[in-house]
Amino acid sequence: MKRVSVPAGRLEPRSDAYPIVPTRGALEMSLEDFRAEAALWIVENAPRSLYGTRSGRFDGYWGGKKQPPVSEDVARWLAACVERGWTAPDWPTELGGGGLSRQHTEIISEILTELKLPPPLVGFGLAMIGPTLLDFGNDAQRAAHIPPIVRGEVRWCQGYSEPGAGSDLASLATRAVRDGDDFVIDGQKVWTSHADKSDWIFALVRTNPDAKKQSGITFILIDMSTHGVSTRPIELISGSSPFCEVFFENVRVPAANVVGQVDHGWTVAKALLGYERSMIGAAMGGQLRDAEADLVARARRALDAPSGQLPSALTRDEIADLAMDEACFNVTVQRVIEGMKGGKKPGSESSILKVVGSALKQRRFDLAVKIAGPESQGWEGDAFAADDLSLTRDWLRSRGNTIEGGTSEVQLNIIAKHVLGLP
Amino acid sequence: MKRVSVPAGRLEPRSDAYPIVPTRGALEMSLEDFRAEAALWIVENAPRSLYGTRSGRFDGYWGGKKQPPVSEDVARWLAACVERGWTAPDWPTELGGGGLSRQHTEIISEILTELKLPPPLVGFGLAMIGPTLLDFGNDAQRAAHIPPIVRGEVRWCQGYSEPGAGSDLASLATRAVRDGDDFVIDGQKVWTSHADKSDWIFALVRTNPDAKKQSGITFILIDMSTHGVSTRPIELISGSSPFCEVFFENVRVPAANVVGQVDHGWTVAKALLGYERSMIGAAMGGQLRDAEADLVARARRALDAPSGQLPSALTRDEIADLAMDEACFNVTVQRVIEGMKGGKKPGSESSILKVVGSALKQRRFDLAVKIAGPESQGWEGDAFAADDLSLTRDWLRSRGNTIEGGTSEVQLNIIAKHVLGLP
Amino acid sequence: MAFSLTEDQTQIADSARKLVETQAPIARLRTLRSQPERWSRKCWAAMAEAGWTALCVQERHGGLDLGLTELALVAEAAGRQLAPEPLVSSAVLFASAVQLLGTHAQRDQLLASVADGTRIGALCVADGGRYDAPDRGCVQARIVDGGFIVDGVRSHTLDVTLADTLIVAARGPNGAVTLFVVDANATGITRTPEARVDGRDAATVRFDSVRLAPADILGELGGGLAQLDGALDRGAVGVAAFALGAATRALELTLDYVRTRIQFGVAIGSFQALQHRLAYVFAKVELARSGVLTASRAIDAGAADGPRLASMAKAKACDALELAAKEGIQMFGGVGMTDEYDIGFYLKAHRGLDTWLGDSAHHRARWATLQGY
Amino acid sequence: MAFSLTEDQTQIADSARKLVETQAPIARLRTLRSQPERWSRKCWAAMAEAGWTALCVQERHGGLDLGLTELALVAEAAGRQLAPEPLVSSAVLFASAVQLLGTHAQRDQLLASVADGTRIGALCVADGGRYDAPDRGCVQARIVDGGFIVDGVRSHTLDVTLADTLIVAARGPNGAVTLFVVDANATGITRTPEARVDGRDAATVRFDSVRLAPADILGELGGGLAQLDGALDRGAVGVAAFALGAATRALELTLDYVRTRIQFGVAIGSFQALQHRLAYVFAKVELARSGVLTASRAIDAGAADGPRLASMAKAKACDALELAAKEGIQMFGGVGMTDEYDIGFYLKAHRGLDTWLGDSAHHRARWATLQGY
Repeated sequence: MKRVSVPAGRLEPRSDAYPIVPTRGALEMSLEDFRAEAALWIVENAPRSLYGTRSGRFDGYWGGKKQPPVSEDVARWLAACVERGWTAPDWPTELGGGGLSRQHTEIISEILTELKLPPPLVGFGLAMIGPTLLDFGNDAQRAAHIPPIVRGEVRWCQGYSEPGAGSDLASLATRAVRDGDDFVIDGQKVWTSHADKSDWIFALVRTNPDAKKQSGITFILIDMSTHGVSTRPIELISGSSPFCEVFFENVRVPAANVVGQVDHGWTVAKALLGYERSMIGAAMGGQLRDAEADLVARARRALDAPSGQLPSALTRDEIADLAMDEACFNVTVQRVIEGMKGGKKPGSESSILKVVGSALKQRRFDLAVKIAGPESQGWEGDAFAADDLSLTRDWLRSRGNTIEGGTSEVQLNIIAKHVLGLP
Repeated sequence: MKRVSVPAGRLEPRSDAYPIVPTRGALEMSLEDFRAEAALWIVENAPRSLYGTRSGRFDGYWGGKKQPPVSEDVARWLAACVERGWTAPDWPTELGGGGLSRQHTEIISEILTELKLPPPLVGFGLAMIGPTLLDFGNDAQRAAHIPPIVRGEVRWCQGYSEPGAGSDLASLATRAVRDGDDFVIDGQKVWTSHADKSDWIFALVRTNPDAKKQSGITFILIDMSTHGVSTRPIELISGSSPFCEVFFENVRVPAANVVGQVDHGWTVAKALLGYERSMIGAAMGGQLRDAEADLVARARRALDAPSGQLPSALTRDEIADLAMDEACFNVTVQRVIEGMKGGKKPGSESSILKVVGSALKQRRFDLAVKIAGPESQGWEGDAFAADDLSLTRDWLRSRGNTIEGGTSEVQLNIIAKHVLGLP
Repeated sequence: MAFSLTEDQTQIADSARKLVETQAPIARLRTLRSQPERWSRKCWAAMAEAGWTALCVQERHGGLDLGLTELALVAEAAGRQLAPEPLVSSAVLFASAVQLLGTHAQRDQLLASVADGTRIGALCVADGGRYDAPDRGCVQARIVDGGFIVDGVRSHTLDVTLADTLIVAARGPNGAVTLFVVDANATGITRTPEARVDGRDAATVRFDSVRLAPADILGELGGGLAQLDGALDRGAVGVAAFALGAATRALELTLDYVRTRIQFGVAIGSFQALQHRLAYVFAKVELARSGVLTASRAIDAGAADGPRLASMAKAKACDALELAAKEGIQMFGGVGMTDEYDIGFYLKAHRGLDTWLGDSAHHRARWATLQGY
Repeated sequence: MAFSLTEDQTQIADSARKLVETQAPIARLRTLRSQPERWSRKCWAAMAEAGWTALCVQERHGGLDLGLTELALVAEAAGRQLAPEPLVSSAVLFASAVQLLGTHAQRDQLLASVADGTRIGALCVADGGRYDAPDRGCVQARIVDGGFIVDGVRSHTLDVTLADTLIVAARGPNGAVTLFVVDANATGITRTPEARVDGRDAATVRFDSVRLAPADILGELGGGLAQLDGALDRGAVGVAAFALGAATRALELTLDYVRTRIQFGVAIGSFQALQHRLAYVFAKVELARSGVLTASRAIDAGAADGPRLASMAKAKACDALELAAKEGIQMFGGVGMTDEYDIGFYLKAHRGLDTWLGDSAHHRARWATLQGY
């Protein structure tokens, strides 16, 4: 990653105000000039308390009516960015975006990462339904939904999977029956992340039960406060989770909330799944970092070997093998990112990211619990170190990595058919 | 295994002749009396030079016109057993067998194993086509073929697989067209073991090209000296092999040589495949013995560690893991044998023998070459130890174990469908 | 060696399975995990009533004097439903240790009540639950007034919370380890229950100036932990049998699920990739079954290779369970990850079973040592 | 670090592949294996003509002064068809050793001819070909009359039969190892060719009172084998690239076969179990590709983690080749076992590539050491 080129000594926020550089000129500047200017603006506006608080890609404020910002500084940082259109820098200015290019957006994101600053706003609104509405929504829908997303006023969740429709998403059965200007919706969604904290849900519903599979599905926007919508959190084998079930009982939704055409929601859904995949793939790399150091530290504790060569050749071998695979994987992620930089389609190597990344994560935790031995058996309480307790949970949770976001089996099918050209 | 109970001091053959005990009474004796008597007869009649020469299950004289016995003692041993009907102890006496039961046959076999004596005669005649003719042949066929088999005069080979019909045997294409009292046969077989050393071949041919798959196949006996039959040995990646291709060009075979009904040979073929499978399964156990000792010895050489704990914890771990799996496998083989002893059908555990046994053999040799390192790279000549040269060949040859006799993939299909009841 | 079951053995296995299915179905775990007592005394009484606790005890002490072969059958049944009762701890590890090392007096005093299930015995010998490096000296014994004073803490000790009697290992001033039989309620002993991933009973046991007499010594003074090897081998086979039952059941649950779960218009069990993986799980389970069968028979026969085969059974059965549970969760898909389905319990159980008495890598190393390489 | 190829690099890769496909197709191996010379001088000349031998040599010695990144591209192309020419031995190992350790005189004398392909150089440094334990003292040097007399035997030495110049390691009377540059045809050197499973050129090299001068020393007197580490790292990346090419091609051959082989009325490539396994092979090959890409660039950039990444590339590329070759043979089925089909060559090649310069386990251990654990 390119280092932020700001004048030395200017990486710390100054207490005196710095005049806001008008964004309008950004498209005329060179990218390098933009980088310097953006960095200055960020340094001036990001509250000092937020520096260094970002660790993962999804750190940040998720917005919405149900979960206020955790601190005043978070709210202030959001407000500053909203003001400048930088919660969605490359969305149209008339909808509250920054009117910049993908490259400008990337530069802003690089600066934030460099400074370990959280983005002002994250979530499915910005990452999924926003782009979808920009591509497929009508003017009224954009005007109604994009500005609240950009301002962090509405939090969205995704209603795709159903108990009977997992890998085979197109077999979904939640029914929407037309009644005057409304659709009446009955059914159930599952694996809806943060449904209990969201204000709106974008959902796939079956509008034509006679049509085959993909046809007859409609993409619709539903206000979660509508009568008949309820949610129930899902408990996992690793403990509580962000996942929920969402139930629709006789829920009336205006037909105007249909995105795209009735019965032709699959096209919209597929495009949106594309946004989701790229999010998961890119996130996978980050989650693997530091696995080697963590495993070596664990092994040193478990084997009473604070320094030098680990006394277990087996453990050494397994850690090194995993570390090599992870290093190769991280390079593969970089190859994919690099390959897509010129706006090109990702190369065939991108198809392996999900299946390899999730398997590596499982291997990491499998190896960690093996090394930790009896210390990996904790569930809660103080007989086990906090670090070991989270290991147990993380280990269990990692079994889900090869299932969620497209099972490994589905991914392998895709690689075989679409990359390897098998019949 | 029960020890042979013969009087002490009688395990060595005596030079003076011992009167032959008439076989006829065997069925009236107790099995224990039979064991003692059979042991005495064997000790009297087996030439001294053959003791200790048996190492594997298929050691022994294969008979036929093309390969004479390797020694006079082998011929003498065969003649003695033929005389007594003990080349096929449980076949009918009128066809040259011994007229005994399976249990008697097992006792004879146990005594031979105990004394490390080779059986007087082995091969596909006794193991496959003989039983098939006894079950499915007509009187004329039995009279014509069984006695020469029993006497070791004719060696048989098996013409099943074809270049286009491997796992999918029923897709075979070798054609047999009726012409008067004959069939005229054209086509090619492959993977025919010892075809170049055999006198007759039992083959599957397609008599009805319009019928679907299994129907339209006929089981027929072909004299290899017939005009138009030719063979070509197959060279494997591990070097020369007993396998051959067999070509049929306008080969005239009397219709009287059809076993069972024309177009209904599949039933006969399947029964015969059953005999083959049980042969391969049982043989698998023996081939795995001593793997651990061999690997440890190799590791000691490679690591310069003549005694004590091996300095490579990795190698120790891998050998121990393999040794455990092999021990469990050998017990599984025993479970299967034990389970079938009462004449019962083999239990579900028998389904795994082929797939597990072949994989273990591969693991054994994979581990051996890994341990041997550069010493495993020899092909011929004296830069490598003879033992290491055979390792290289055995290692390459072991790749075929998961292919021949039903690929592992076919075996796994069978386990999934017929044992696990999957759809 | 005969591996097929005798009629008596078949009957033991059948009735054990029935007992577990009716009295100890896996659904219990959901209730038990939120209760102070992590296993059911009622269920334990039923097991004792059925003779499970008496299987490995000699007749003269009220036992059935059968053997590990029979014990393995009931442990396998218990493992199918992950019954958390202290069968292996009390009826195998404790009973065997007392039987193999105890004086006449100790056996007379302890075994009858172990056999009828009224006494729960458990081991407290491995620091931090690490049987692969069992003693780091966390519990020490001083000699005072012709007796002993024991101090220290031993964490991650299984099945001790509800135990009546413990076997404790303590390191003396000369570095040698001595085993003691200790009343679990003796003055100075505190047991702090731990919350484990498998929900089983475990505790950190603290010894504060616990006074013991020479008569409490089990085996030799300073005789070391190796004295327990015979008991631990038997325990390993017990754990292996339990894991084998769990693996078998996890595979069954998965097979049932993939036969009925429809995606893309067909049962997912019709997909060849899943079929081959399930066939492979089946093969691993059957190999592990062979391992348990041969290890239990070898130890019952007093064969020299008993210890080695016990290590094999432990490693192979736990490995089979791990694979069966992981493949199970994967094939259940999303619901396999939810607490609502049972398949996750089997993976959690594996964690505890694998580490108990030494993990698979430990037992492979032990096998190699016993084989002289 | 940029992993996508520049235009120049793309062109190098394309023309290398074309050269190999036209001049060095795998079918050659069938002829070469029965001939006294195990590789083709004509083909070598073509490779030299195309600049392959000059890639890693500095411009002042007539080289192209590119780097491992470019060398890896041509080695990958060569690996696709298992071309047995001594590219890695001469153009990487020998060239790098001379470049990194040689005096001005040695470089002036040796490198130009290595760069134009007229001189074949090779290493003769590891006893029995064991780079994981490279010196057991099979070759010894005595100091006599201000010079050296070398005696001993070194077996399993790759690419030496047709070599012109060798780098030999010899252990002195004080136990320290010195490297020498030696004329392969010097008096007292006998090279007895070996017949290897991969058909490549190798020999047992015998030294009978071979006389060497102080000027023949490469690096420091008694400087040890570690002096070669830089060259060996480069060689490891070369071997890795070759193995990567072989793995890629083995997968392609298999894909072609399963797409067209019909059984049960369908192409066997339509069976899901095979599809998933092939997708897994593809993933392993792509990960290995990332390994080679990053290792070659790191060494070219002089990065501190070059050695570690070289070990990674070697281990991962060889592992990928092993898997691709084994799965290939299995999916070809019976014909995969016949000498008539090419897929078997890839498994045989793996045997040689894996052991050369240390096998995967060795490189994993080296990685751990370099990472400080």
